[in-house]
Amino acid sequence: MRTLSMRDALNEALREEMRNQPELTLLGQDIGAYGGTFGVYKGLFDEFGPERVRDGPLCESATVGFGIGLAISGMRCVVELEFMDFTTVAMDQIVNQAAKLHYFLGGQVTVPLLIRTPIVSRMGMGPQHSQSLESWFMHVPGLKIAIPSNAYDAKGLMKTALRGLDPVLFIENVKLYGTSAEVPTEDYSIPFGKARTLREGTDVTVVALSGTVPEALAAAESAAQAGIQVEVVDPRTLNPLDDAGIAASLRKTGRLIIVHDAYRTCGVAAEISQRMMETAFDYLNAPIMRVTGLDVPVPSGALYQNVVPNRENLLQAIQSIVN
Amino acid sequence: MRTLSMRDALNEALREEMRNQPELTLLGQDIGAYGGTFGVYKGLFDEFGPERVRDGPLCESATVGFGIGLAISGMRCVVELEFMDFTTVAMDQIVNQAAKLHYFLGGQVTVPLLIRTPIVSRMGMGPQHSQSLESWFMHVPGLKIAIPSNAYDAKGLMKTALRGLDPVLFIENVKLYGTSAEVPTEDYSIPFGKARTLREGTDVTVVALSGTVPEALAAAESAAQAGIQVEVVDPRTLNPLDDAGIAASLRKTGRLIIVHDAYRTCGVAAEISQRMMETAFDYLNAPIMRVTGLDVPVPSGALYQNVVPNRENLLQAIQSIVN
Amino acid sequence: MSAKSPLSPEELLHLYRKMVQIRVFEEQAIELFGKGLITGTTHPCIGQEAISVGVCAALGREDQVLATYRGHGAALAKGCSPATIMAELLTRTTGCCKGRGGSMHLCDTAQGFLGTNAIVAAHIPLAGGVALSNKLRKKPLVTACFFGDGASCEGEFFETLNMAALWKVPLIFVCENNGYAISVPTNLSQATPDIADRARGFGMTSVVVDGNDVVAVHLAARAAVEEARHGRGPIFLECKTVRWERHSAFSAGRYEDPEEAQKWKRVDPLPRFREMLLSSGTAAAQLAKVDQDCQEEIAAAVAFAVQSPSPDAASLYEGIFVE
Amino acid sequence: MSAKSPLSPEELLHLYRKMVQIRVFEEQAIELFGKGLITGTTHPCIGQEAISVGVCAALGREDQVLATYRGHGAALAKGCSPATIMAELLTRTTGCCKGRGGSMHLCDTAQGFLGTNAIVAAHIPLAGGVALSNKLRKKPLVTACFFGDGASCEGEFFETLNMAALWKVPLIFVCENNGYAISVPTNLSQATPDIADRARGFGMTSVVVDGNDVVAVHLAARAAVEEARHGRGPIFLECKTVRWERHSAFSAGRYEDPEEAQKWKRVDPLPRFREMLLSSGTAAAQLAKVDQDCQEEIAAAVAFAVQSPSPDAASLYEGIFVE
Ligand SMILES: Cc1ncc(C[n+]2csc(CCOP(=O)(O)OP(=O)(O)O)c2C)c(N)n1
Ligand SMILES: Cc1ncc(C[n+]2csc(CCOP(=O)(O)OP(=O)(O)O)c2C)c(N)n1
Ligand SMILES: [Mg+2]
Ligand SMILES: [Mg+2]
Repeated sequence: MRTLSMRDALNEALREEMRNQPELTLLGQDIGAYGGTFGVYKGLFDEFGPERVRDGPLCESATVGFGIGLAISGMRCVVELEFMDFTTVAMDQIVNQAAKLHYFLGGQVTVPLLIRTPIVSRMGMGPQHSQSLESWFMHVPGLKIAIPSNAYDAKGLMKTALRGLDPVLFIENVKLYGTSAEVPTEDYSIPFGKARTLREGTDVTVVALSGTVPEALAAAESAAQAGIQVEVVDPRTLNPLDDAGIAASLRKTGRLIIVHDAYRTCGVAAEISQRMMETAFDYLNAPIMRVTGLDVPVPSGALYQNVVPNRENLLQAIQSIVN
Repeated sequence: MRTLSMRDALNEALREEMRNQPELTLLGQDIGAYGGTFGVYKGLFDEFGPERVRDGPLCESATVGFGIGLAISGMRCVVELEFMDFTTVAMDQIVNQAAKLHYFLGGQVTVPLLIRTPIVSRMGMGPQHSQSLESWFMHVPGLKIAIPSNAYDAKGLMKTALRGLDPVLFIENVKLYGTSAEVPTEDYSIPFGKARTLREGTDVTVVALSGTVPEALAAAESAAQAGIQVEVVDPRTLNPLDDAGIAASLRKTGRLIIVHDAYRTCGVAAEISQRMMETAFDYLNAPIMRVTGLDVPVPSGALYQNVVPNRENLLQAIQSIVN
Repeated sequence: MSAKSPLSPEELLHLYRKMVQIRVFEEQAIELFGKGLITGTTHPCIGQEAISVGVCAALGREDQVLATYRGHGAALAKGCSPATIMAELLTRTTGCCKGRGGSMHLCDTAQGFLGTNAIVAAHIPLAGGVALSNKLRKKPLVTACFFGDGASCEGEFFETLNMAALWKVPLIFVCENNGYAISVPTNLSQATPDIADRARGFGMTSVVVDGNDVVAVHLAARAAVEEARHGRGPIFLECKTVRWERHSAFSAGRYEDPEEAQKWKRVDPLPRFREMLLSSGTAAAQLAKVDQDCQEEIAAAVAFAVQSPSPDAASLYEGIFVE
Repeated sequence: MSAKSPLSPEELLHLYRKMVQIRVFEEQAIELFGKGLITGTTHPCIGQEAISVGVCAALGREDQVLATYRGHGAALAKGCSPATIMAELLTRTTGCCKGRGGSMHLCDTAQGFLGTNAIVAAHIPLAGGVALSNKLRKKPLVTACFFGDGASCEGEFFETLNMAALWKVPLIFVCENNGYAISVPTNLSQATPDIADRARGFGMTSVVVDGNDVVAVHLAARAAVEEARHGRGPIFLECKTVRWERHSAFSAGRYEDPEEAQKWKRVDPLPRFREMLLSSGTAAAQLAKVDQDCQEEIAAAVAFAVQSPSPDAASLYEGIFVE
């Protein structure tokens, strides 16, 4: 089968749905001729033109608001927010409007809006350009959240998102854009709410999100050399979250480590851990551990490497939990 | 000792510090002659005038930004955001500016900004006027967070906040404004990071936040009649959080329930639970439970009563955890 | 109204009927709030009826309207049924939003009424997106967006002015300048008297009109709709009016002075229009008949609402997502 | 510059020196970025030096400046030391922000340089607050705030225009209109050519100036500072310029056409000013001496930066809070 980078897989998903859905419109900044800050939109402007691949002024809040307006009018819209840190300037539109309108207007409108936003946690771009804020959005009911870690999942989840009627936050770690995976040429989609086991193991389950998945796989590989069999599970979506899938792995291994780039406190790891305690307490052979970004504003420069988890500290955690 | 309502206690703390600190300035909307949406500023405008009790245009983001500007200039500022739901329109200023400037500018500026914001979770004002969003701010390093449940704590924490040099988010559930407690006339302050045991017990610890504290105390009272001794602990501040204090109570009782009005998923309960698992796993006689707001957009009207926890479902949880 | 009136007797009577309908509706809403039948809050638009009536009478049924929490009048003016709107105020399952939205969240897509919003200014970009959808799909529809003087200080308002002007969307900005945002008078929120000036800075046609003269509003709106429908929009319409004696049935607004609280009555658009109709030859009996009809219609709406069931807790989890 | 020049030879030479200093600094920064010594990103202000130099030369040392991520020039123009700024770009402990801020977060309070920001427009309300603090404390200081054409579409920009005009704060808005926000040209982000028009809508004095003519900028700034210092501010200064060939050293911006990428060179303010100085009688040797001095100064700054230590991981938790 052919391989595609995650960037190209996302591009293909968008392109195919742009062809299938004449009213699908892309809004954002730098998404036109420029092809998107990280190149995900490459070629779409040339194929679909400035009406549908619509560059606009720098105003994230109203851009999301316009996207919602298109969506409640029966069109479908994709908005790009260039760094996840900038969700802060559109927060009300995302969590109080997009997430809730369908519910509180009694189902009269639907909001088929997809908000794409990259996490740039591993580039040293500093305190306002490095954050992984997924737990904020998981906290608020009404938003579906996809957070794929590879090209195959990214395309399949994007397809589902672009065919459904609910608002979706689509989170992409830029470090993954260049990574490749086999992607079928035939059409496929991946349902939300199904975790994927990327590596099977019996001794400990590592649930890894987004940019930490490659680190988790590398740590699992090292652990195997030390005789520890690590199961690596990628939830792929956070809302809905595949509690049952994670619990099944935990029941098998009896140990759980959750890893993400986001700040530790009130991050997604705490939520997954608590859900597991609520459903699989008797299977826990050890306290659930988390390996996460530190609770510090991320400094600019190379020091980011000490802020986000890596294969080494993950391996340490694996070794400590099995002992 | 005299008793004061939480509203009056907060008012007194502000008034005293306004008298002590000639450069302390209040910004917001409806804080002037009107006295604040929920009356906390009553009389301050008359005493300190429109320069220092400054009503302004309806633009929360720039209002917080101006407050930061005053703070980094060496003044001190209090900004009111009328409902906690409106933090969404000032999110960037709160989490990317106020919380981080001191750190990333290498300590050159300090941000003595206090942001007051009421939670209105128990009035039926609907999906955009009912949210308890404290976990968002606990997720982001750099903000101190006070969330008092009574007049005494409110005044003492406000004093500490108004004398320190760090940005503080001060969260007040409006249902508590009318509740009274003994408040000394002498000056006092309460350090951040110290939980308060509001009721002692041996069978189960209930950690309750803000508006749920009265419910927890009522449930504890009922439980006592059924022979269950509940210890009720109020963390009072979320950053810093008194892990040690909560853990001490848990080690004593072996059981923990955490209760808050906020949405369940990725709420503060999950974080407290995970910290306890990390530090006191061997003391857990039962999985840690949480009794929280439901993961639904809060509908308008009386149905909010079914969304937030109350003494009855808390009592049920207490009974179930001890069995 | 002389023989030269540009409006026919039927048109004039329609304006009158809608204004009376709204007035009676609001009076009833206040009464129901006083009786505790409306939980939360409600914001009457008494004294401002001429604006929504004058504007909506210039729109067709498929044209769209978005408005604020002070939006009962806009809903009725756009053709929504008083019964389902009243039922919504009482959060009954028969309400236009199934009782979830309440007074601040009304919607009836069949009437082109796309919703009211409780976050000040948040609906303005939504309206921009709706208007953009009309343009992209080449539908000859016009969108009108109502908002207050307070909203005109929020960032999203300006962001939308800019985008709307840039993309020339068929949108009419209707600013209901009633002189107050809760307690903050416009002289404390803006440097210049006319909000319309700000719109001009974006190169937009911008008109100031007496918002208490329904005919003047209507004629200005007609002209604006004509422009917008032919691709010469957006248009800005500032309607000067005077706020009713309180901000909401729940909070007072600024008027400490009982005199000032009565100010709106001196310029009340309803008796003024009635005078005008009578003096231009409309029979008093005809107006009395309208008054009577409206009283009956609203009484029936109240009866319908009061007799309708409230949603039950089991419904809370329904409809968060479409699928 | 004829004999009638309003500027003395010393003043002219000062302007020249600062422009050359910035130019050489930026050329070195680009080189260091290319060598991998700057992690993350860096945004040169090459071609725009006349603006920061012209404005800052009109300010005193205690007057304050806030700027954007494209802020090296503003920092140097305000008197910050090239060595500590360069060390900051390289995130060294000797940097002005101890190496935490990096290229996008510079600050030197001793020079009245209150910081650059990586969230577009977020610093504008901060500057408003700083200016308000001057007014409240009756300090005769003026604050200048630099920002781009892109920033002038963000809500916070307008919110600050409104508040600044309302409260008449001594603030100078300096819009560096370089025609692009990353890849989006101004004709795709605003309906009218002059951003200055928008400020006029708030009743503010608003001036358009050739931003590539340092003398023109300086004279306009002098007049603005004079007005603002005497309580007749705020003032808006739109400086038209042309962006350097890329958005940042990390991303390209729009220019696919190599011709367009060179456009800035045809209007480059530096040779233009040099020409002017020469033709008005300044000796070539004098200018060459300045060039030479700047080369040496920046070379020393680079050496200082490169030899300075990087912060270590142990420092990460330091200074999140003051106390
Ligand atoms: C973002 C936001 N800030 C504050 C509020 C609280 N609030 C509700 S209505 C209102 C006043 C709005 O004034 P205006 O826009 O003039 O409308 P009016 O009430 O006069 O019709 C305020 C401050 C809110 N709902 N949303
Ligand atoms: C709120 C926000 N949105 C987007 C960005 C990404 N971004 C960084 S610079 C920039 C362009 C800003 O253009 P302009 O204000 O004209 O300044 P210039 O870069 O031209 O100096 C953008 C979109 C950001 N940093 N912050
Ligand atoms: Mg108003
Ligand atoms: Mg620019």
